[in-house]
Amino acid sequence: MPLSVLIWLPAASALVAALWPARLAPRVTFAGSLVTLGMAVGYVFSFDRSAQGLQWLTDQRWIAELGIHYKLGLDGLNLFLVLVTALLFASALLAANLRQWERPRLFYAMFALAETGVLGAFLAQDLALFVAFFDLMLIPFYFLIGAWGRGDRVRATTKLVIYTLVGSLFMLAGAIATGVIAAQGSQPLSFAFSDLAQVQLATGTQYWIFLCFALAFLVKMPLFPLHGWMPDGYRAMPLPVLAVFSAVLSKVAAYGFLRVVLPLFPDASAHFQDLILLIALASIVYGSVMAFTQTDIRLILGFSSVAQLGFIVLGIFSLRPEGAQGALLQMVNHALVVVPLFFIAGVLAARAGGSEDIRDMGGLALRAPVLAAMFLIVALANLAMPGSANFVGEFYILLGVFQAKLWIAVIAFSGVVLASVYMLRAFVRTMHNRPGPKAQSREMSFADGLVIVPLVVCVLGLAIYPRLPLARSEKSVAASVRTAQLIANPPSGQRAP
Amino acid sequence: MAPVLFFVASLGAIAGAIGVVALRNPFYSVLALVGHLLSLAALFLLLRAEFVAAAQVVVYAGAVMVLYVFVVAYIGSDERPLAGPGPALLTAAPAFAAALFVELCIAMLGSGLKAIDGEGAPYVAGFGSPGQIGELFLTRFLLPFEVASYLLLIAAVGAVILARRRRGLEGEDDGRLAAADLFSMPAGAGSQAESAGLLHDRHEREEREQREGW
Amino acid sequence: MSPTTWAWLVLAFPLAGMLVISLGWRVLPGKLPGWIGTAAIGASFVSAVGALLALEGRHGEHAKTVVSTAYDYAGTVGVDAKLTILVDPLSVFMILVVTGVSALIHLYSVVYLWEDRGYARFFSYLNFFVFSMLLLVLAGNFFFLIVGWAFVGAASYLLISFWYRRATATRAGIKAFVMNVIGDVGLVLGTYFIFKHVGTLDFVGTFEKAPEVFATNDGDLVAGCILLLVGAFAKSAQIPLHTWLPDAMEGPTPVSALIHAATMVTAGVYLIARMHPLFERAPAAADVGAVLGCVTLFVAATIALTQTDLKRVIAYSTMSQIGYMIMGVSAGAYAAGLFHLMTHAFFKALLFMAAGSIIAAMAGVQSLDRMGGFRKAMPFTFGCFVIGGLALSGVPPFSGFFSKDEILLVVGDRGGWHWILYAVGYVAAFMTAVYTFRMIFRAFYGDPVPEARELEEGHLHHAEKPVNPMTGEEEDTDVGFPGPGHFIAEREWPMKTAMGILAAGAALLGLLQVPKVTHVVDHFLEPTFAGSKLATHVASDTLLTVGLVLGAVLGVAGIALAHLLWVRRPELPGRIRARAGALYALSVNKWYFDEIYDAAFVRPAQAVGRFFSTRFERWVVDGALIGGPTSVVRAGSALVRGLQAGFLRLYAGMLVLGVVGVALYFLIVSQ
Amino acid sequence: MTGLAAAQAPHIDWAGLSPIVALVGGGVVVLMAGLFRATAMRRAVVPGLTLVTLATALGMTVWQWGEHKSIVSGALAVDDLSMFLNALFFIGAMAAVVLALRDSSPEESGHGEWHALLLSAVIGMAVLAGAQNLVSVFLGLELLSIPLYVMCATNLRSAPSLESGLKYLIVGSVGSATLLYGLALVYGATGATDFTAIAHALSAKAGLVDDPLTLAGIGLIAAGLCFKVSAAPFHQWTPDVYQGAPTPVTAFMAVATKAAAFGAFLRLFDVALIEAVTNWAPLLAALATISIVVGNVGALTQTSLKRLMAWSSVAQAGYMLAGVVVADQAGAKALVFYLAVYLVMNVAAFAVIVARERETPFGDDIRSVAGLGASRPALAWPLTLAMLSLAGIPATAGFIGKFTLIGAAVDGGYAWLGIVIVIGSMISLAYYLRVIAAMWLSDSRVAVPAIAGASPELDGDPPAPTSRRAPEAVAVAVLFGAATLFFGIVPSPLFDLARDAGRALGLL
Amino acid sequence: MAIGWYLAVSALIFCIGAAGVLTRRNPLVVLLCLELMLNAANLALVAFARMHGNGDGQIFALIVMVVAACEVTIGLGLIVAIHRRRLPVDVDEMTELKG
Repeated sequence: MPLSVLIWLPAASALVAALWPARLAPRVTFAGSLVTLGMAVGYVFSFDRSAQGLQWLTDQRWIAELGIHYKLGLDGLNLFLVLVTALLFASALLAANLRQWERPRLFYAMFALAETGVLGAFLAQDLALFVAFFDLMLIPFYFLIGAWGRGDRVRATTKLVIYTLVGSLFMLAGAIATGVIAAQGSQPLSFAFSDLAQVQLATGTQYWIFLCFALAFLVKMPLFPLHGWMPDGYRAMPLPVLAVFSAVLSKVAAYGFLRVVLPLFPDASAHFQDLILLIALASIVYGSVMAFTQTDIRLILGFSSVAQLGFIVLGIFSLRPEGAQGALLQMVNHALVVVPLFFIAGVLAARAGGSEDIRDMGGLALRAPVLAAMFLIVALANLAMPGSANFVGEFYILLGVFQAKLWIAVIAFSGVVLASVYMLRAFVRTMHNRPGPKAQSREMSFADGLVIVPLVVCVLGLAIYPRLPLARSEKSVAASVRTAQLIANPPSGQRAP
Repeated sequence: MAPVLFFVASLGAIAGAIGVVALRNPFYSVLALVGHLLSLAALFLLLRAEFVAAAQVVVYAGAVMVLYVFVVAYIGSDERPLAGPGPALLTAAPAFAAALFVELCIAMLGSGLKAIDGEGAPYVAGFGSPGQIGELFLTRFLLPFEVASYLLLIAAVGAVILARRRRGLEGEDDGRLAAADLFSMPAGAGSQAESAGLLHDRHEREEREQREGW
Repeated sequence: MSPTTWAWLVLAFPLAGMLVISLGWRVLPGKLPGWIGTAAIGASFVSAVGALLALEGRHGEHAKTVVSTAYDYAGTVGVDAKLTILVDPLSVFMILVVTGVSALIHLYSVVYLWEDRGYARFFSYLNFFVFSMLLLVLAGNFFFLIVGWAFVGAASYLLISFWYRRATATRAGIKAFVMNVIGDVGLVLGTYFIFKHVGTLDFVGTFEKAPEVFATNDGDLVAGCILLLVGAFAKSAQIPLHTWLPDAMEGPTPVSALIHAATMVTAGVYLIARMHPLFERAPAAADVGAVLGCVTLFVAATIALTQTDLKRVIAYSTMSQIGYMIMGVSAGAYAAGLFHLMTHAFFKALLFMAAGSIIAAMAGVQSLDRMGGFRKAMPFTFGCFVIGGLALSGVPPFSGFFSKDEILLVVGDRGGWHWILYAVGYVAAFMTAVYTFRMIFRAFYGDPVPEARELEEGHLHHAEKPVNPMTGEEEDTDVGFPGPGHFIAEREWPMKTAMGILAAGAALLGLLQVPKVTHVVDHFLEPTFAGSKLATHVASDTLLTVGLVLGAVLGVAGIALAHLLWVRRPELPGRIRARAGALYALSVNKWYFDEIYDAAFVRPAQAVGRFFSTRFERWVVDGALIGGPTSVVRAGSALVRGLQAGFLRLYAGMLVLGVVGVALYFLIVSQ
Repeated sequence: MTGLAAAQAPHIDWAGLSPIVALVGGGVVVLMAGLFRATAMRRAVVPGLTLVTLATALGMTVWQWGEHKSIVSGALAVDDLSMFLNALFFIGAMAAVVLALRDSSPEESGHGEWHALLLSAVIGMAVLAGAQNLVSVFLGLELLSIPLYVMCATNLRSAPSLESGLKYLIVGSVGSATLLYGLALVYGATGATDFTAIAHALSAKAGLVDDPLTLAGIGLIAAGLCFKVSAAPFHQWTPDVYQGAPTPVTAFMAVATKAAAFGAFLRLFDVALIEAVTNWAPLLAALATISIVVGNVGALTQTSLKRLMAWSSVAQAGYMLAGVVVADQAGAKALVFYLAVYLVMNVAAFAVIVARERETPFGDDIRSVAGLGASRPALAWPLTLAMLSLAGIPATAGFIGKFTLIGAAVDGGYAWLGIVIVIGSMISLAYYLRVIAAMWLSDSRVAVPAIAGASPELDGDPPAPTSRRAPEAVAVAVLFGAATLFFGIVPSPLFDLARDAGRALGLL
Repeated sequence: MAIGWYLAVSALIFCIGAAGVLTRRNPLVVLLCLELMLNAANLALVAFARMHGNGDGQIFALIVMVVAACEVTIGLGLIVAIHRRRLPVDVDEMTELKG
């Protein structure tokens, strides 16, 4: 099946949901996401791990005048990210199905459109197409947060969208410049990655374009100190939206580094390696420290994500295949872990009189051993407990960094320790100790379990066999970092792995 | 001879211009402009633009200024202070103009073009004559000529739209006409017919009938 | 069956036990979860014996080192992270100790925890722990060593926080977990240093390659080994990473016996022994280990002298004993260290079980100040405690005597500054005897406390209102707090059986390794340490004799001193306390480690956190980065709109000004 | 001396001139039709005739597509650029006619006159877009301006309308005078009024390109044209006039005037003055920067939608100037493409404003669109698309437009200008999103339990129930909104046309 | 006389006109000042026509006269309309549209 079907299926379900009677909208979009998930699983199973390059390539000239191709393809870099996206959207839509939403047609249509946007960004094999999807996926979230959020939602969503689009627009400029400048030689104008990779831009040009892209991606993740939109945004979002937003959108940005930045701007990547590593390191430390000072459980998870994404960026900018492999695996892991965490946070809040403050919780494990077990598993996974796939990810990330920049790896390990502090603090202060004033322990409902348990099973499954994605991404990741690696570590004097 | 004429004429033009700007009464300003235009016509003659000069006198000083005078008379000349309490920035306005003047002078006098320092191209008989102008208008500048004529038409139409009387807009000067109620049109919606006076008589009559008859 | 098959079975049983219990927690009736757990570990022990026999049946060079890979777990880009187990004498020795002691402790717990509302949960955790510990010792590469390492840490956390509604327990759990994570980090970093040069995570491959790529005291190797030591110290509660272990006594007593005495905390010893080919090429790192082990054994012994919490005294004793082992294996006394590990597992588990029995009789109270006179009420417990105490004090011919002295013998034999370690070791041995019998005399001698009297009359004391013994907070007996019932060894046969077997071991295991007579452990472990220069060295007979005599004398002298202080002249300790106030304060306050860490790490971290969340977030992240540009744009907006004041003349003026500017630009360009 | 007899009447290519001829004829007919007595006649027939005229002219334009000639003694160019721009004028004018169907301004001023003025303005634009001669430029500019001055004031009862007319007239005349003086200086420096002759003179005579006379002329011309495209700092009339003028007129003015002035910009600067490109390009780039900043910053806190659109148009003018600055085919192509896109999205937005002006008592205040998403999705979607497109969000035509503009800027060595465009877009998000938020986010309450807290009913009274619906405005909004989306996804047809138009100037 | 003199006069008149537009509040006078500016341009055009010896400038000047007349007509119409609406005939008091 062509990948276009995968991308546009959710959009089609959105269209149907928007036009059909309102009560069918939840079902239709959920069914759409399930089919999408099924297709994604199919792609994973029929993926040829021995083959180089893109599979299921779709390549059509979209806007010939601008050299923009409608080019989609799967390879090791995006295979599992696509799968996780499909999975998490399905589960978030399921979670959304369990509640009543005002104006359901618009809500579900936007939700499904968001899936199309994200899948498009992951599958795009053309720089302009990537940029387009990257910006576009934010628009549904604008509506989802602004219309169905809580508190000061309009302000929060405006801040979020503008802040993240600020980065994206710089990226747009950078992307256009990449294509245009690459075409100034003999080559015809084209934005396809494969064509752009043929041309090596001048280093000075690479530098500023790199900064544009980096800004976009760092804001989107977000990394310190560009996370200003995150606290307000996270507080305002409805939970299913927050879950996918936190899990998936940030990964698009990290993926962008691997797909776009490292192969196209290797000189700049090597040149700015230290800078980005320092930002990532600062994010790890800052996110971790913030996570253990917050009391809003959403913000604990939000700042934890900042730290985790710091690790991911750290791995990518080790400019070594180990680090990049770890980062890619960690993207999948973090996405898989953070969604059940948010849903559990929702379940907890429902037991603490609606408060999402951990000071109002406590002792919630008393009558809810299954809930506690689920929380415990994902919490341990999130703190990269060895034996979880998250650990494998972090192991490779830090191994890569270790080999590239020893001291950065050493400092980054403080993030590992702090992660255990803030995750256990969150777990203990919600599930353990004496109950808070409004807290009432109650086992999670079957419906909640339907959302959470499959995700936990996935987390466990990946923990048992993390090579599943690793083996499939090996070739693509190595190809993605190769040039930058050579520039950052000239072969002389350096030991090849 | 020519320099003397030039100085006289240009002094007249400048004085006229200053008069326009500086005189409080708009009526005097209009008169100053007439003087300015006539001086300018003299300069045009010095530059061997006979037809332009003639047009200047006839069209401008003759026709346009008359229009001005009528409007000034209509509106009245309750002159206000020259520069009112506007934004502070505006006190610097003359300075802007002065700066512009300096720049323009530098541009024109500092130009490397030799011809500016000369008295112009050698005179060719017929230069600036109505014949030459007419020929140009009918050949190379045919389109501008036609478009200009259309522009005049449109300007007339526009002026009519703006200046004609309609109900509700009037002051005390003419209430009767304002009562015109054209068919089922919304009150006071003007039309060309209305402005052309085609309907006035009938309406006046009808209205009078209404007022007097019942 | 090959040794590896047995070894896989060793791993499989506890895992299966855990899964069965945790998935069936709602349906398994009565004590079934406990029995399932015990049976799983028992089966695991049987398999371990099977592995032992299978291994013994193999002969030839390298025949004693067997590797088996289940599947490629996470290998990629040249990193061989496979699920591999390594079966050699060392790992078989460890699985035997672990499964054996664990089986007995499971048996003990079947009754001990019976009335606790978290019964099934307890056994699933316990089985999970055993599985993790076995994974740790069987791991054939660094990767799964780390996994097992962290798993035991997690299990330890879960069991410390088993009574999770006790804030003291959860706090202790977090502390233990975080300390252990620090250890994990050390282990991972150490692994990186080694992997960087050898290019493999596999133990066998690493040890083969190490001599080629590392010179002696190679910088990276020393760094790597010291970092491994960080891992070992965190897990084995050695200074400076020891503060979690006393707090870990918040967990149920069988947990203390199993995890925080017999097995997990000795993982550090195992690690150093396992890594001995590396440590021998990095003697600098090994010396660090030996010195810190020595410091720990001394400091912990001094602290144990003054503590009043029964379990904490034993915990500090554990620290001290592990200090001996660490010092031993770091100094090359591999077999001796591991032998001590085994004997310690027996007698320390025994001591904890006996302590558990007393605590049950006291209805949860752990303070020595409240105890006394239990000798008559609990004869069996008393007997077991004394046997354990004698073994711990190093009185011949109990097991501890032989194992401890063998360690000190090897250390002393190294000569040079190792003499200091040797001397400190004997000083601490004396103190060991003192604090051990302090416990015995204070708990079992003297006038019987009301609880003891009640027991003599046949009633087991029950608290009217359950309270947290540390804080005195009132509790209920639901999930998350200890259950209502208490069980003592005298009345329950499973407890009695377990303690009996352990007592026998504590008394007799020393005979496996009587100097000059038997060398069972030495010989069994010999293939593992065959390549070591240090292990093959034989100490002089003089030293041996001096050591044995000195050890026996000091043990007995310590007991005598304890008897004098706490039985014959009970007023003396008070006087000594008054005289040596500073020393007493140092000891009773545990050398102020907690306070120092609080001031050096916890408070600064909290202060930084507060600074970030209140100041930095507002001033920089929201202020400079968002507010800055926003206010610039707003100011621009105000300016632009201010100029848009509606005055036509102003507009014309701006236009003219613009023209002036444009013209000016062109005039400048034209020059 | 050439005698009159020797004068040859110039050849007139009626085919090439046909769109203008059609418009002139139509204008006169419409003017006459305005004399009909019957109201229905005036209300239906006059706009109908106007539409027919415009459609005819559009047909003629399409007929002349692909021609490349200079007609009426070289006064007017008939090439793909002028035809493309003509098409934009005609479409914009048709939209304005439809939007004005029930507007009060034609009623006030008379349908015949109003529509005749509109057609005259279109003629002026057509002349301007094709002008190849300084005289034609000036005349075309005046022919488009003078009717617009009047049309701004056609809401004769409304003081703001009159005020906007007078402001536009006076400031506009100052602008015209500036332009005229610049034209005079360029004529003085080169001795020619024909573009090709000017270009020839500039390249032939050494030093002329750097002569202060020439450059001062260029500067004044740039200022005059910038005034017409409402680039800062010559923009100040724009918000006031946009707000005061009747909304259909504003819509027309916003899209068509800008297109015409940019057409003149292209021909003057990229053909006649191309030799001096190194001198004027940095200045225009600077003006573009100022416009982008000032426009976007000015729009931020507006509550009047028309004012907001006005400020936005200032910023958009800045973006488009980039296409002139680079002075190559790619720039011309990008500019022309963006002009078309700009027409589409602006008409969609103004159509919604017109519709809401009639449906609610809030006029063009932002409150008039509050809650539109729930109450009138048919209006909310076009406005949303228009706003997203103006902001340059993907899948809208504005994205492609901005993409090409930035591409052209980077390609022409003005990468920094591309960055400025991008920064401007960021600022612009703040106000475009505010409009979208007003439509979609203002009156929804999320049906979650007490956790979320009932979000209070947002301010802004519900729109007064009114029968003054404007189906034709809705239709325009939907049509142009759909076009915004369509050209965002399938821009190729428009690109083909823009490419031909870009080629017409004969640039590199 | 050198052409430059004419040009200087033209520039002066242009700037006087501009200054008038910026200072006068009566729109009638402002219109007159606009006339001044256009006339100044005309003078320049005619002077340049003389300098180059071609008729284009004069043609241009004539066209400008037409345009000026049109502007005046419209301007006066507007002023009359404003007066009719009984709004003040003062550019400084027309500040309803702003911001």
